[in-house]
Amino acid sequence: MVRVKLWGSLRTFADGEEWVEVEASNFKELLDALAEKHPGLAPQIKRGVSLALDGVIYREAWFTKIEPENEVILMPYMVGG
Amino acid sequence: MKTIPVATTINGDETEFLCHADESLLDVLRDRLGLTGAKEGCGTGDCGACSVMMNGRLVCSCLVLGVETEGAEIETIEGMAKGDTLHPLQRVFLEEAALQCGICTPGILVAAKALLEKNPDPTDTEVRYWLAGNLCRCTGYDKIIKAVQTAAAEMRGA
Amino acid sequence: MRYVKPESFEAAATLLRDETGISRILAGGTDVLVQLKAEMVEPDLMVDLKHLPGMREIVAEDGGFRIGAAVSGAQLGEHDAVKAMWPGVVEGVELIGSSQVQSRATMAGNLCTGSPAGDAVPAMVTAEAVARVQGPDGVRDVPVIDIPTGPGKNSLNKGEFITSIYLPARPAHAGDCYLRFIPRTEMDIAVSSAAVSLTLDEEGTVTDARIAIGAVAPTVRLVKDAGAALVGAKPDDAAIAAMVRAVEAACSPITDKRGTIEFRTKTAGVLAKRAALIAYGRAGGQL
Amino acid sequence: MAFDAQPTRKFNVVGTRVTRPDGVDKVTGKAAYGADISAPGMLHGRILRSPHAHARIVSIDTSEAEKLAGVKAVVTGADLAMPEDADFADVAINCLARDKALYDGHAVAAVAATSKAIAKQAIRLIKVEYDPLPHVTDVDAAMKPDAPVVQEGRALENVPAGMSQNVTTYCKFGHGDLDAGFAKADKIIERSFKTAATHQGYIEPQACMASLGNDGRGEVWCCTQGQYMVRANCAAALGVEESQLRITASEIGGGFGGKTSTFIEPVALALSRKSGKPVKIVMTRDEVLKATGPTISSSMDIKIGMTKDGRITAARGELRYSGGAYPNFTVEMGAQAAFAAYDLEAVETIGWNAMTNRPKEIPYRAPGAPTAIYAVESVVDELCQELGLDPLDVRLMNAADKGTLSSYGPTFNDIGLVATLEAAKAHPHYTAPLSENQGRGLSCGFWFNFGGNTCVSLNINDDGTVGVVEGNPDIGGSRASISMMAAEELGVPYDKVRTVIADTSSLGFNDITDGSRVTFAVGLATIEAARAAIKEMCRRVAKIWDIDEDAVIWEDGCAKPAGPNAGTHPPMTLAEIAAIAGNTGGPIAGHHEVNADGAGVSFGVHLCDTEVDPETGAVKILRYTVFQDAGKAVHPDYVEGQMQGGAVQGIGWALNEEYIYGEDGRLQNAAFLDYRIPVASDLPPIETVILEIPNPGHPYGVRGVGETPIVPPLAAIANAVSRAANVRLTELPMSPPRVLKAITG
Repeated sequence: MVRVKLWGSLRTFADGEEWVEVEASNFKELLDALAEKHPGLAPQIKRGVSLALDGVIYREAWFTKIEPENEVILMPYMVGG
Repeated sequence: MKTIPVATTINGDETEFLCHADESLLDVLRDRLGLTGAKEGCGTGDCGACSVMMNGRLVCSCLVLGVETEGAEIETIEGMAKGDTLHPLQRVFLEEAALQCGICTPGILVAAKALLEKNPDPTDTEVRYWLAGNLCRCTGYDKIIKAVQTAAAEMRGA
Repeated sequence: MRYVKPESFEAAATLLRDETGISRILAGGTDVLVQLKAEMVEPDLMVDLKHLPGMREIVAEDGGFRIGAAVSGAQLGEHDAVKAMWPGVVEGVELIGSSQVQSRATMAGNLCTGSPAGDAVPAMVTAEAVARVQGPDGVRDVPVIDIPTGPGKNSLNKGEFITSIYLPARPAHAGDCYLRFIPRTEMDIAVSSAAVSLTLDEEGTVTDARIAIGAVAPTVRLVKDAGAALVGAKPDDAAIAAMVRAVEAACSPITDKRGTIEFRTKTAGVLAKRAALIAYGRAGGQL
Repeated sequence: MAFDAQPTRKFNVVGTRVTRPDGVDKVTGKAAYGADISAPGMLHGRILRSPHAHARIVSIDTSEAEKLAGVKAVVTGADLAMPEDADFADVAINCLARDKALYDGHAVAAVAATSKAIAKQAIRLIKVEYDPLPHVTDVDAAMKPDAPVVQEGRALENVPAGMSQNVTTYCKFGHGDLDAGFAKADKIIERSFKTAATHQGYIEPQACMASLGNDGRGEVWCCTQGQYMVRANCAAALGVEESQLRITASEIGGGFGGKTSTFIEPVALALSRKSGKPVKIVMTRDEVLKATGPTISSSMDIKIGMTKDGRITAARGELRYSGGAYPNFTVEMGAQAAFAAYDLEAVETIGWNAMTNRPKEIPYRAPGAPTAIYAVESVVDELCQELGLDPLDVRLMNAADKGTLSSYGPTFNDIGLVATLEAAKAHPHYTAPLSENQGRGLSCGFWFNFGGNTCVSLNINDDGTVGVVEGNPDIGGSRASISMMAAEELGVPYDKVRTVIADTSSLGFNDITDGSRVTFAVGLATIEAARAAIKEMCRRVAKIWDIDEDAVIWEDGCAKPAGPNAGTHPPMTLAEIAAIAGNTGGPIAGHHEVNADGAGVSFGVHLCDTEVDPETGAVKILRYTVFQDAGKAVHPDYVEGQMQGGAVQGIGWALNEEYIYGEDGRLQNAAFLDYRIPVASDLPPIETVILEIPNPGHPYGVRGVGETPIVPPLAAIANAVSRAANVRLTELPMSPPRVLKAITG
């Protein structure tokens, strides 16, 4: 199991929880598990999310490995100038 | 509208062209003569990217009619280097990284050359005010001012 | 559009009078070409007068100077004698636009274009400059202050144009100054402006004062009350305060993208104060 | 992708100040930008734009224009496809309006003619019947439930019910107990701020030349921050396949984010398809300001509590951004960035986006961050003033550092903020004397930085030189830094490497030049491509020497035997290996494709001295110093250039730049005359201090530097003005009328 932190406005779609636990070993599995457990998160996941893994931001990479001891934070997908 | 024949001198070469009465010198240079070094950033004299020399004076070529250049001497960025030898301003701009995107660079070089011909030893403030009509959005002007001063010092010594 | 370079002033006047479409005179071109680009105007006839005799000359005349209508700001700025006599007029002309625009812009064009914010105009007004106007029926001299009649408008009749501007001789112990306020340090249209021309007596008392303000009314305004407030004394705090009150009272600006009524009024007073003190110093006065 | 260990290597090329490869062309006028090329038989395109802020388009009659001699094609929105994807559809509708004109300047129709003059005339012959609708241009007004609705049905699922349909985005970030935090504060300040929309202000207007045949094959030459992005937008808008479009990026005359979208290329392609000729479109400055993307306008509330010794106990921010007539997510980035510089026990940031009748927002350098951080840093500064505390000490006391739970969620690892603040504190600028009417301000800045999709191909030429092919337009010297990294890795001199920017048919996909990503991500891919080429060269040499591949190492630009067991072989140089490549197995190349992560966030600190004229409200910048962590400065000149240029854009934003709308909803200052970007005489020298705290996510420690520098100036100047004139301005720009009004009351 990995614990993933949702940002404030996503929590409405996860029963108000800040941290959600799902079974996942990489980014893709995490997103799939989240969308399955909390279907309200699916539209945002489809639009795009980034993943911060121990402080390093990954924008897209599905197969980024996630270990149970990692700090896993969901972030919106971001663009720059 | 019929075109009008105009005979002028550009970068020392006698040049004849046809243009409409309402065409700017900038349009003539770029569209009719293939001299695209002068850029159109605004077309209203606010950015200086189209700077050229006309009869020894610095002008925005967007604010000059092509027909006005009959008998005139025009100098553009294309005439600044002599053969394969860059003008000191051009060389120092490269050495000191005084350009980023480079779109304002031709206009700034032409304007800076005009300044140094008039005032070979300007203060930083004089350089800044002289170049106030040449907008640059990339550099914050710092390296441009420094490069003009380096080139000026070199030219005074030469 | 037809582009014509007439052979004489008379021919130009006739040509302009007889034109049935829209005509424009090309001096520096720094306004008219911008209007063309912005599609604000599409002239049928463009008359270039720069080549005609005297248009690009500055000549001494009766103790003053006659400045051809096509003399550029840069050319005027290089003329030490005019600069020494009317520094305020020259600094006004030199503030028009960038180095590039200075190579082309003219004081006559700045006057005829009719902008209340024209930088050349207030100091010409305080210098009591006179425009020589060529028309189909001959030549007349018109005080500069009577040329602009409102934003974008002037008093010239069809077929008329300015051929030169005369800056009169300046009395001893006199000095002038022009200041404007712009948001940046360059490249802006004046949000407010003031020109002051002072004449002093031997002791430094102001004997004559003319104050003009720009960008705070439909035309540049000569503020007689403001001038009167300075006459008869040195420009001490009380005199300056009275002058500033008169300037502020004469302002009737608009609020637009460049400034508010309050801001324009307040800064016009501040600029008049600062210009008066500079002009006083230039006239040899010491506070 | 595994990250390299913290690099401690000694560099030979990286860190030097070499001459850029495109330099001579740029100082002689030869460099070809968007508007600089022509084609035989080319037509001139021109676009008709809405004079209304908001209007239903009842009908468009193009018949008179079509009849004009010299007119070869007229197109309207009906000539573009309607992509299913909402983002592509927004781009297409922004290129040519459909049922509604959404802002003053929205494109409605376009013509292609044999001359510019005829195109201009033809535009006037197009008759558009408009039904004007109520409009809204202010973000607070747009959020009111009864506001005119810009577009219907665009709100995301998380926007609470009952709000105006203009509200499209809602977000919330943060952690901790706010009430408890504020209860611990000795002083709480709550302020509201507004900022005007600003434009990237690149000097080169958008320009393109496009050709599309009835066989569906097309070519586009254009100035853009991303040729692959243009390809995708054009393919969607024209309904053609991406493989059939070849997009070539010209030299680019500035972008700053503004050229990360598409405005004219699909229109030119549609005109070309209809006319059968190449079509060139060059925007005017008026069009650039009216119809390309400015940044957001904002309205913000910030509340911060502090103990009397300077510890922040709680912080809350609410951001209301408007990104113009289309939904966008810039506020999410602003809300995440707002408090990033601080180590906070309790923090909450809420963000809203509301649509207005303004042009579609396009990212501008660190999109979303400058305004949010301006508001936060203003309130922090005011607390310092109220409590009599040194503003730099307070920032140091509260600075985010390794281990800090960031305001946007993750725990920071290595970041350079404390070192940057300490550098500012130690700098002579911080203690230099000031005179009357002068004040010093400071602000922290932050940006995320990105990596992204990147392809690089690196070719070893038979004469021992190296060609690098990359896919990101060079906006400020990146070809130099890419060549430097290739030279460094290969051990060859810089001048043996030439880097070129590929068209879309010559290299795989690359993300746009954005997010300060190019030196980081393209650099990383270049280093990896070089390593691949090195591996192949070592393999070839192993064959020649008849030893094991692993027994050959690469050092100083040569293959060498690795240790005594490899035998004694004289080193072989890259040139020697290249010369016989045909004999050893064929041409040698390396390539690397990656979606790079690990860009590493970036912090900066700016110090600014101003003088305020108490009688006119004019603000003069007297001295300005930028401190920033660059990880590793590959080409220090261009790192400094980014820091200086960003700072000056921020100065413009702070003092004079603004989109001014009239009561009629029309833009009043669509020219450089009244859209006032800083000119040379407005500015002092911009001093720079580069810190190098290596980014573990890059082989050389590189961090993106391009965006962070625009963030701090807004508050640095506001704070300096506050200390110079004893007034606290809460609205940008701090133009002279506003400053004077604040002073005189």
